[in-house]
Amino acid sequence: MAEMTYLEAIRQALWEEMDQDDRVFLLGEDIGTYGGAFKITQGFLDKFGEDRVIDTPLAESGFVGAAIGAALVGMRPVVEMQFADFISCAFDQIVNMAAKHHYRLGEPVPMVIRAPYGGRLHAGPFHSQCPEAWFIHSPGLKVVAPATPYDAKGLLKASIRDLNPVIYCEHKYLYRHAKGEVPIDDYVLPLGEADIKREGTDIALITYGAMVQQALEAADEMSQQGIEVEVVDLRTLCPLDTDAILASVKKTGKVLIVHEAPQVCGIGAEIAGVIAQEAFHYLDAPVTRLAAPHTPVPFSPPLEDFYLPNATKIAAKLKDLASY
Amino acid sequence: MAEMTYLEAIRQALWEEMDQDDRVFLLGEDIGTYGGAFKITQGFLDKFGEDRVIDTPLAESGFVGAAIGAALVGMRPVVEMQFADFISCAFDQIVNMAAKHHYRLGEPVPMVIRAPYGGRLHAGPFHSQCPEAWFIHSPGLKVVAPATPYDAKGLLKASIRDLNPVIYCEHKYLYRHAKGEVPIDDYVLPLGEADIKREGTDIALITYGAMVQQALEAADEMSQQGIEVEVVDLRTLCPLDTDAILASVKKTGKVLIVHEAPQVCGIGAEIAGVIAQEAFHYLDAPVTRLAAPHTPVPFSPPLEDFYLPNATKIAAKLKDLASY
Amino acid sequence: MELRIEDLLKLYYYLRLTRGLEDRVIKMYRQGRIVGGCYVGTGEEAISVGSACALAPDDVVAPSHRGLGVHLVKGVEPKEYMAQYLGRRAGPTRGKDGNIHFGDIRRHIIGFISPMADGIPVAAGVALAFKIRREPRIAVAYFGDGASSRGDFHEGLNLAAVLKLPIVFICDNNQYAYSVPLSRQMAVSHVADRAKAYGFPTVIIDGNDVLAVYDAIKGAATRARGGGGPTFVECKTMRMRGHAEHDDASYVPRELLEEWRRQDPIQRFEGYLREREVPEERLQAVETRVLQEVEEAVEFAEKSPLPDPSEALEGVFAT
Amino acid sequence: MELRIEDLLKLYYYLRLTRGLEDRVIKMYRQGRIVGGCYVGTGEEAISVGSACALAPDDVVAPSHRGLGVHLVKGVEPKEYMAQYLGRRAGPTRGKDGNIHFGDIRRHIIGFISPMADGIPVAAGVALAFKIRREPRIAVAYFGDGASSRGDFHEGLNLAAVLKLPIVFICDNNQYAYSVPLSRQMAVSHVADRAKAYGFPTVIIDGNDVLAVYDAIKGAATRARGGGGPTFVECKTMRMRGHAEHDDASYVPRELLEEWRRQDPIQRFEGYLREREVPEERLQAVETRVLQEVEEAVEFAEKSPLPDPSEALEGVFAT
Ligand SMILES: Cc1ncc(C[n+]2csc(CCOP(=O)(O)OP(=O)(O)O)c2C)c(N)n1
Ligand SMILES: Cc1ncc(C[n+]2csc(CCOP(=O)(O)OP(=O)(O)O)c2C)c(N)n1
Ligand SMILES: [Mg+2]
Ligand SMILES: [Mg+2]
Repeated sequence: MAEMTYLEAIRQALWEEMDQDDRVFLLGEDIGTYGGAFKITQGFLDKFGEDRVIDTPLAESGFVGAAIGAALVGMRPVVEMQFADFISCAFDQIVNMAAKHHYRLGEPVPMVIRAPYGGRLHAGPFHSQCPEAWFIHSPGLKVVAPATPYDAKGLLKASIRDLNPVIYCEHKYLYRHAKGEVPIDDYVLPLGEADIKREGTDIALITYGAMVQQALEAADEMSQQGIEVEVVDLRTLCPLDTDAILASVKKTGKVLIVHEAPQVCGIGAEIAGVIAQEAFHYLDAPVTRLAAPHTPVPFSPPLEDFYLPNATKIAAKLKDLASY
Repeated sequence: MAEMTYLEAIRQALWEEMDQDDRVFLLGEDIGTYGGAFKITQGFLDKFGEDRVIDTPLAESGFVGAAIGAALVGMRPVVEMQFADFISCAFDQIVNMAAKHHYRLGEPVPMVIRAPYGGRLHAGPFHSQCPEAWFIHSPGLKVVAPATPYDAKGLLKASIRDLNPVIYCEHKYLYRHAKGEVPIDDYVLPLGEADIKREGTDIALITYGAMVQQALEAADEMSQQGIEVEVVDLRTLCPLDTDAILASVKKTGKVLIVHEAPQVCGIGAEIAGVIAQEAFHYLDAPVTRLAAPHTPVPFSPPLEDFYLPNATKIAAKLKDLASY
Repeated sequence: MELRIEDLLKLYYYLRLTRGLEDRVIKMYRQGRIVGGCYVGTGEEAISVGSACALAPDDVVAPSHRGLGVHLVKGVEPKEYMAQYLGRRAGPTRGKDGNIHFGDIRRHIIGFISPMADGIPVAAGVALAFKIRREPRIAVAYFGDGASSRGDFHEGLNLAAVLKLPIVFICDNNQYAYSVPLSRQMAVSHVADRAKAYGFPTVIIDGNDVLAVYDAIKGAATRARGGGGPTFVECKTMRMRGHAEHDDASYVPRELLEEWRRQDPIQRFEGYLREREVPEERLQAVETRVLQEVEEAVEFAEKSPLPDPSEALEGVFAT
Repeated sequence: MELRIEDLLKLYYYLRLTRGLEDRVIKMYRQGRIVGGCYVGTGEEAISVGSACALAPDDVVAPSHRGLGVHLVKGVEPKEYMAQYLGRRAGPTRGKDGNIHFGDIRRHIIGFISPMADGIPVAAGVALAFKIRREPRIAVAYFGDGASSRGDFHEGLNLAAVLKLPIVFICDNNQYAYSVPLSRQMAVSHVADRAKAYGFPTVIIDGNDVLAVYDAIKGAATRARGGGGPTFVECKTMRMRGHAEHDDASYVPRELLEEWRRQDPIQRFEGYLREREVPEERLQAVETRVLQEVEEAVEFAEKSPLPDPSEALEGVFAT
């Protein structure tokens, strides 16, 4: 075990997988000499060479397509989007070529697209987006979104070893703001399993990514008032661990779903739908969602602060639910 | 009034808007001489000329981008996607350039993208998709999806006159399978208003597009068993008419949400979320969804029939709800 | 390069088989016996057959929707093709996808999908894998004139150029993209003019001359295999039917079609075979074999079961 | 074409103003006084200023992230720019977007957005509108060498070519795309080699010579306005700083920078002005004016209010 940042955990997972599996290689912009916009791949070029750490031209659709082709003939490409926002430029290749391939032809497309996503860095509408729901709604893709260094490493390894195209959403704010104990050696966390980050009896709080920290903060605050909130970290968004969600809701009878992506048609909507169908009789209060409003991500700090859910806003919702 | 097909209604709306507003012009593949893959624009080239009916090169991102530019300087472009499936190729221009523009700069981008979508024609994974949820989750876009010729005409006119980028989802199956009375002259239906296609007291059935016909059939069947189903046709998916949804749910106490797009993170999820939050106390049964499974749209008839919701499957769900 | 009689007969067989199967599918389309739309490459068979025959068995191809010949040369059987067109479980997609949208990576074929040009970067990725693994294999991407307008064409060709990948780009320039003639698709005369933007060799050949295609691709493949990087081969041809069978192509000038009909690649090749004095009975034998295989394929497909409805749920994820 | 002294001084003013504002923003970035990243066009000012000055007032521009000079010539005020960089309500996006991501269609500027090359098809659409309406106006799209690898470059240029639109494409080739040098971005020597694929004229000019830029764009604009269609102008220059201010650009060879530093466009133009015997006090006056405007802008911006939090909810839809 060693204490490390979320960024370092991702870096380690990549490094180890490349080290032990020749099929793993990297494609992306500025990932070679420069080591990546966030320095995740610093040192990789020297260690693994030009063949396996490929600085591509500025062409997301092109290099995602190339990753698909390489995956089809036995490689394990890991693509870095410089920012998740640019994943839109490769949307067609992802949802039409990669996502549908196994269903149509029975051939696996084992590849990972790393998507540095999310806000709180005052980076504006084009460097802060949360793209996960688009891909959850596109059958054939897995979507992963870890919240801690430990999960980030174990889930990235699992994503690389998975036989399907995985959109690995790594939260930019967490890169340097999440620290934790991480095993130095090899371990894998299964895709599709949520993790209870805090046990509780009164309210189920379902979330993931950067909102887990905020949720835990809010839960601590509630605890001082005698309300025990159970924080369920989804970790994988597709496939969704509905068992874990339903278990927590059934146990607590109340639920708050939190995410940073826009509320309308976000993953929170799906979770609410599952709960309202499957756990209807266990509910003691309306299914409550807290997510971003229906706007692009604004740039200026007061606007972005207003836009993003955080511990304070979560606590307010929890209080409402507690006193319901 | 005249009886006409859904296809003819769309054609008329386009024709009339072009006739009365010089700013309206068309961009797309094979829309000129050929009159469009579905013959919506047949005769338009002769009437309106090459300047306003533009056969583009095969480049969706290019011509959607061009539509945005033209809209910014005062035109009212209407883009035809040959099939909605190819909208993925223009995804970045739509969600990054068009959707966010007014929020960022306060300048309107009045344009329409016509997206012939949906299944039941045995056209397989790349000619049957329902793209609406991707865009509902992208703040700044309006999303329209009419079910009848009357609505199709009135809503397309409204979409063209709207100041925002509108994704107008026209269902390919309805082109020739939906007929109805349509005013010959000019009329506009407001975006954002659902329409009660059938009044009922026992169950609210929320749907849109090609599923409206199926819903009405199922409702008729239920009526024979004394169950009165209220069929709410959303017509516009963004902005969503939550008032109409909630009113119907509050009136009936039970709800079935039906759509053809995949269930996970579809618009039905959002509707379920809204109901489970806002109408919780009015619910006498779990919020129920019926939508496509989590797969691409399969080609072969038995597979596609299994995949798509239809009147029979709807009736089965309604029976479950009725006896709940 | 003079081919041996056996090689010539192989080309001839695949030309005839491609034409035979597609003619048959057209007929069945008219009779309402197939599912969905009907896309054929009538008159363009020399490109698919000539190029595929010039490749090594384990080279990987990404054919377009005009490329049935490529599939056949790579080993796809007429029965599979017919079963696919009829939405049967025995088809290569088990009914999940239709018509020419199939592939099989074990037979070194990347499945075609509708969005035009998507296969180009994918094929580049295949070539990249070969380069990384230092395998002496190449990738081949096929696409139409219309497809070359898409961004993925640009991004794919450029990636291949910059990384100097072992790949051959084959443009089936049949003058039209659905109803749009070349002159409205681009402001240059040849698709190859576009490809000059990438810094590797381009050639323009007569796409209705199967031997010219064979030779050009053989050369380009050798170059790619030897580390020389990509080549762009534009094959001039003509789409002799509608975009698909629902389209009567009335927008195509009749004289243009007449002119090209005289250039039919199979007739031309037959002329050549006779010049080379290939015995008439060998040609006859090919015709007989093809007829029989087509009939068997139809019979097989029509007897073969449709998928069970619930198979719709299978196979979204690899496990 | 000999410019009058007044015109020369206009160029000089905008060059200095651009440099002055950006130098100031860099300083403020280091002091932690701005919000978000800091993108400048140091050493590339001749391209933005020279081109924008060659346009008619109502021509529409789509500047890139290196194009502050274009904005200024089009009438954006230093105060607005500073307010934008500080996330203030007085900025052109009212704090909704940051740094160089702004525009104003009333002043004929299409706002830049991050995905590289997205502005190219959009500018083509502007030109298309002018063509449809038969207005004697043109559109101008700016982009970098890296952006020219994207599909939208290909699709946009081709659309403009096929429809013969009144547009000028200006490539700011500063040799790098973030850390990627031109040689890894494309396998041709010039971005203009790419543009040959579209069938309209291309020219390559010295992007650090403001008069050369002015002349080339004047010519291309005249051609476009006269119905001659698009022109591609590649301006050779060098990115003299990091990609953004967080980047020390240690991957750029120092000698290369030294070589280009001797080609600084503002110093070169000052040399020319002195040759033309523009009185020293006129140059001095420009410097004084610029200094003052920059100071005023900073003062204005720092005093100007941030948006109210709830303004985050405003303006998603036009009504
Ligand atoms: C991205 C995309 N847009 C539109 C279509 C619809 N479409 C199918 S084929 C076709 C024309 C293709 O022309 P070309 O590439 O020349 O191939 P050809 O059919 O002539 O062989 C079009 C527009 C498509 N398949 N993909
Ligand atoms: C589609 C897309 N991918 C990646 C990025 C990240 N990015 C920002 S600027 C840049 C390099 C741009 O290079 P170039 O076009 O040459 O412009 P320059 O910055 O050199 O002026 C990259 C990769 C982006 N903005 N857009
Ligand atoms: Mg063609
Ligand atoms: Mg550059």
